[in-house]
Amino acid sequence: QATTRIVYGYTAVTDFASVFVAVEEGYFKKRNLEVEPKFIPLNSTIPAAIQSDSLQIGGPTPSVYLQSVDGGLDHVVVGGGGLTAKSQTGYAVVGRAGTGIRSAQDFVGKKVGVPGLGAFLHVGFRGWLKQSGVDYKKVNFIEASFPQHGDLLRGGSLDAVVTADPFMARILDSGAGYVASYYGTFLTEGMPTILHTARRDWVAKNQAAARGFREALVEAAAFINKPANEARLRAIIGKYIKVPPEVLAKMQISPPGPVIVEKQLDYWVGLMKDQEMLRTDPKVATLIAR
Amino acid sequence: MAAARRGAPHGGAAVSRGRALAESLAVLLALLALWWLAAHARWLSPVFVPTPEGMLASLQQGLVGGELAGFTAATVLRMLLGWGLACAAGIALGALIGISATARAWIQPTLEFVRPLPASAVLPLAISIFGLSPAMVLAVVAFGAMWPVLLATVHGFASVHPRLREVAGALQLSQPAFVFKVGLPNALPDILAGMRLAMTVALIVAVVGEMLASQPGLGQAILLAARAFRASELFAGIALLGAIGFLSNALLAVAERRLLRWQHP
Amino acid sequence: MLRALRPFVFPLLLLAALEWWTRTIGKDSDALAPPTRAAQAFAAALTDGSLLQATAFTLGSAAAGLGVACGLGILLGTLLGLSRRAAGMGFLTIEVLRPVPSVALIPLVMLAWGFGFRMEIAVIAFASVWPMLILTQAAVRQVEPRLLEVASALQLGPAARFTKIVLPAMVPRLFVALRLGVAIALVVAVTVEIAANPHGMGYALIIAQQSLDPALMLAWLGWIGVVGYAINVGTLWLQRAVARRMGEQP
Amino acid sequence: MGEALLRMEGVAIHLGGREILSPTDLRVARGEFVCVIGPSGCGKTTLLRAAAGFVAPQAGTVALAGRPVQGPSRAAAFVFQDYGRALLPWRSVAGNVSLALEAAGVAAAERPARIDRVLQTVGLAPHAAKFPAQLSGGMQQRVQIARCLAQEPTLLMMDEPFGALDAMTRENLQDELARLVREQGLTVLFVTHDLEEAIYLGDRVLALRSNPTADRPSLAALIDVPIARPRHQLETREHPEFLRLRRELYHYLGHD
Amino acid sequence: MGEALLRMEGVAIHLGGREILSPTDLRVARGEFVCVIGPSGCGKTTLLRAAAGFVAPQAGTVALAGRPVQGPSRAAAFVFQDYGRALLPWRSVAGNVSLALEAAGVAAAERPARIDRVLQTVGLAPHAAKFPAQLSGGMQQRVQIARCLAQEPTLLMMDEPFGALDAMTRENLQDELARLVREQGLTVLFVTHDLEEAIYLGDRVLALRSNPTADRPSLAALIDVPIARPRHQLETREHPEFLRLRRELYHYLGHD
Ligand SMILES: Nc1ncnc2c1ncn2[C@@H]1O[C@H](COP(=O)(O)OP(=O)(O)OP(=O)(O)O)[C@@H](O)[C@H]1O
Ligand SMILES: Nc1ncnc2c1ncn2[C@@H]1O[C@H](COP(=O)(O)OP(=O)(O)OP(=O)(O)O)[C@@H](O)[C@H]1O
Ligand SMILES: [Mg+2]
Ligand SMILES: [Mg+2]
Repeated sequence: QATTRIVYGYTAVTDFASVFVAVEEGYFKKRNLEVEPKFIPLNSTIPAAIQSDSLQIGGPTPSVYLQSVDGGLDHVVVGGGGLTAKSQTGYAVVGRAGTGIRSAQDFVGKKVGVPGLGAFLHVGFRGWLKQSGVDYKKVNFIEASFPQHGDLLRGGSLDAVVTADPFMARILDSGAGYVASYYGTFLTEGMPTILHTARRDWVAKNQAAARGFREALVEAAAFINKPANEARLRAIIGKYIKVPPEVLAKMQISPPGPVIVEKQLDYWVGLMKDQEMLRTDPKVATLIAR
Repeated sequence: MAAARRGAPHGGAAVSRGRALAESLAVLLALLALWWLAAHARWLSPVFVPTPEGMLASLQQGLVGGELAGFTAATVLRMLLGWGLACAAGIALGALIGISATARAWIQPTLEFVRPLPASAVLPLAISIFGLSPAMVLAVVAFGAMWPVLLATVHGFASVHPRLREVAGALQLSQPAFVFKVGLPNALPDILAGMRLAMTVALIVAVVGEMLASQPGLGQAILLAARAFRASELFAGIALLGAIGFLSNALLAVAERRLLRWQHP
Repeated sequence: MLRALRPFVFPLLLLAALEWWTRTIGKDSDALAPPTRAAQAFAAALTDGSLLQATAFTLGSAAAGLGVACGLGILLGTLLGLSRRAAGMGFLTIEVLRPVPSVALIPLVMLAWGFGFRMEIAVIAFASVWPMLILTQAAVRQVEPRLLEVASALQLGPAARFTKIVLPAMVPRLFVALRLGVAIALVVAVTVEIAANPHGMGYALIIAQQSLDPALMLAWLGWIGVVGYAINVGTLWLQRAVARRMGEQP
Repeated sequence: MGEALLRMEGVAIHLGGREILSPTDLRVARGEFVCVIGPSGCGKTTLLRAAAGFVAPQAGTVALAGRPVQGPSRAAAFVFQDYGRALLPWRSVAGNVSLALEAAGVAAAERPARIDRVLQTVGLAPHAAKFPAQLSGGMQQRVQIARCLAQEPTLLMMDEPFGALDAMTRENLQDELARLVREQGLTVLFVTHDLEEAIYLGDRVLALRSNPTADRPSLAALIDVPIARPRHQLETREHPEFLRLRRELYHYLGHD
Repeated sequence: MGEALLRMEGVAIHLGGREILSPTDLRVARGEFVCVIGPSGCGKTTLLRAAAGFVAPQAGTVALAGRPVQGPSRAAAFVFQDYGRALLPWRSVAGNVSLALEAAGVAAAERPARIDRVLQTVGLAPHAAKFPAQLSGGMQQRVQIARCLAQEPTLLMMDEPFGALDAMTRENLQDELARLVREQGLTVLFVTHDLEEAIYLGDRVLALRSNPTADRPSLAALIDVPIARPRHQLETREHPEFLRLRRELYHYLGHD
């Protein structure tokens, strides 16, 4: 059987760990897949790259994926990356020192920085505000990339930021801010943070490859879940996400969720409909490749 | 043809303004028709290229019910302020470089070094140092839009005919008098062309600034529409940019015709 | 000796200010690093070969895109500059298309061509064709009218009229357009790489930023400036050489 | 004197809202040499430009060899008054002359010889490699004349072609031009502000006046010069007919 | 005739690697009118440009009113040979003349009257609002002369200033210039290619020759014109001294 070549697009988060492991441990090769991971700076360009066949499979966040489907792209989910977890303290909303922001109510009228408007952290945070009975429209969201969060808090341009490690740790260490809430711990557990998607016609033509891809991820998940593999796992991640070693050693790795079910997509559709991010009702059942 | 400047030229007899406008419109409409055809025949994916009517609907919706009108005003204001700053800075610096060998030696190399730095890469640095304020974005817009005016001014000064330099020398015109009476008028055609470009660049950098520095305006609207794969809204934003660009340029073209009357008396 | 140093005084002052800032007020910043650390990072990038490859990609696509833009811009600009009729017909369309930000086109061209050379060239060409066109048009309008009369008195054909009269007469102004176009092409190339295309200097810059290496990011930014500066020096040199060949008196 | 090569009928020109040239008739026969004189700003250049097809008259028709003139033609060469502007600054003297040959499609191999010949005629052969900016005013003027001669036209229109030349050079070129006309059957329309030159060179002299009105049209006089050819610089200028014409034209121009 | 206003000593100029002007001495007294003649391309313009300080000579010194000339000064006005290029195309006739007044710091209120006066002198008052591109060659030349007159210089350097003018206008301006020189004590250095004009106007005439060598220097002759002033167009030109000088200079130029 001939090998199938797959260029895979990822961004710089640990939720892609299962893909990296499957490449490094040869799980793909075993299934006649030649996967070449390609770093993509902006998550939201992934669907277009898939559409133009520059990528065969890519890892958009659920909000990016669902919006592209909403816009009319015919892509399906082949598998999943990381999952949300109650134990996640790798991201949080951080208040500027001296503001005293704590509860969801305190954010009303404040300027809050998020790394991407409409992206994973933003949608989740708004979900938390709503869950806490606060109208998120009364909060000023401003987009600012991670590395700037600390500077913007210090300079007083923002009152709070929704941020993640390792940037969060640096902000806390410098005393520029404090954790107002680990809001992630209030969100539903076990929801995907990254989806592996491909064009529907590509999947139809490469059924075996798509299945093989998912199976390799399942095998990789098992690898990740074994505590003994921790050191090797971090080494593998470090190969694809180039961060300083001390940062790599401390990074929290979200649990893998290689197989996506309808309920998980439903959760995101619900959250996004709530926040008026979708115009149509995506038929979730047809979006998951079996 | 431009050959016969004096009197009524031969060949394409003076085309009336009305007819020119009609032709101009016809070309644009032909292009729109092509787009309509391309969209309906599905030569292009509807995810990225909407139908013209879809775009119009989004435009209407955004302008009447949504925030598009306010965004447009914000972008226009940012563009105009940035353009004004850019023109002032470009002409002043250009004149300085144009007449002073000292300025050429000291500051031109620095300018040439920062010129190729993309706003998309400089802006994050500027945000880190100066914070996220509208004034900072404005400064970046002015910075980005300054170059066409600056280069044109420098060239305009360099291209003063030697004979005119000698006239100025014979009359012992002071440096400022040379700048205002010979250099700048001589550079005017170049400066005006540069200002037209600068206007466009100002608009584009304003939009990029809004995208990168999260300021309210068409840039943000376009960015969010693109991220949400809402092609019709994206194109509505682009159409508004086109309209802004067209109007500002039409105004400039009128000013240019008046100021350059001596070229085609 | 001192005279030769004059161009570097301002950049050095700026760098010193940045060094001071990043070591005092901004020492906790994740987006900035002292220039001295950037220099170290630069040396590392130089030795591992990544520098050359990325630079070649960016310059290659900038050159190709600018080439397309020059060809189209000069041709169209000359036509519009010579014929008032054509200028009138094209005015509306050009002015409506011109302000479309090239970044807004990135999703569109990605769809058509995916990652790589072609999409980048397309965006660069779109962005830099307008300055070439506008400046060419202005340049043609400023060609000495008497020379155009000489051309028609000799009944030069359109091609000869263009190559023998109009083109040489606008050469000085074309160089201004070219210098502007080069900078725009480079800026757009880097921007496209930052936003979407995973190749070249912009991509290297954004990877550095996302992998928490502000020193390397700054090194890339400085390198982009150096590359742009070098190209500009080259263009200026070319301009002077051409002017000398065309009989300009010193 | 043969059929009319150039024929202007009722040609009138308005510039800047003012009538510069009131309706004027003129016929120039093949091989004829017509000189145009008149005070500064009276419309000599304008008349010539209309004849060459650079401007379309507001009224009347211009015909060259029986065909209406729509624009400039290579059969007619034009020497511009502002010589400095009519040269390509980026081409050497030889290159500027070459332009006319290139326009006419002369083979590259043939050009050097022909360029050299015309440069010899105007006395610029030693300066062939110089650029216009390196030439004196009179030399620039001669380059332009050389270019027009290289064109080998049937009709030569010259707008004060010798205005910047010293007496010697001017007299040499006058005689050279007269020889060319005689030998090659050239037709010339020649603007000058020098009365004597007009009489010395012309078969006929046309005098224009400024600010034409209905009863004082642009065309002040059109006078035959009944002096035999070849003419000679010294003898002709002492010819009684020459002196008479000079007085007569002086009257038309100055005290009219 | 008073002290020397302009004093050139051993002035030599090389251009393009060739000696254009071999070492030349010249003293022009205050109130004197010196004309320069010579064949096309012999270096008349070059000599004038050196006197005005536009080019620095390779050898020798130039002094104006006793002070060495480092560059152009407002006390000396210069009429350029290529008149079309010496005007600001974006300024009207009046605006171009005004430039000289602005440079001299004349109050805005005073300017219109003075502009009108000099335009009257050169016969351009009705054209004050036109742009250079709307003027004939002769009119452009007169605008430049008007600008130089408005400057009220002590030394006037004119490079073929009347070259594009018809006989009438030229004679009027010649007499006008002579009157100004007499009344205001102006000093003039005047290049012309017209022998008669040189004799008619000059107190002295300087003849230059082309291609100077060691034993044939640039300065071919420097001749006094012993004809009383005021001179008259008709009478002076028939003066026996005038005819003698004409022959003599003709010899220097043509058959030398
Ligand atoms: N574009 C124009 N607009 C208005 N008036 C013009 C224009 N061009 C020329 N004129 C006027 O037309 C008149 C005739 O000009 P023309 O150049 O024909 O004169 P000319 O006889 O050649 O004079 P000269 O001997 O000084 O060259 C002048 O009074 C001039 O002011
Ligand atoms: N930049 C230059 N480089 C080389 N040669 C030059 C340059 N400028 C002038 N020349 C030469 O110097 C000589 C004298 O020029 P100049 O302009 O002084 O002549 P002129 O006497 O004024 O002639 P005309 O009466 O034709 O105006 C000419 O032979 C010219 O070719
Ligand atoms: Mg004329
Ligand atoms: Mg001269």
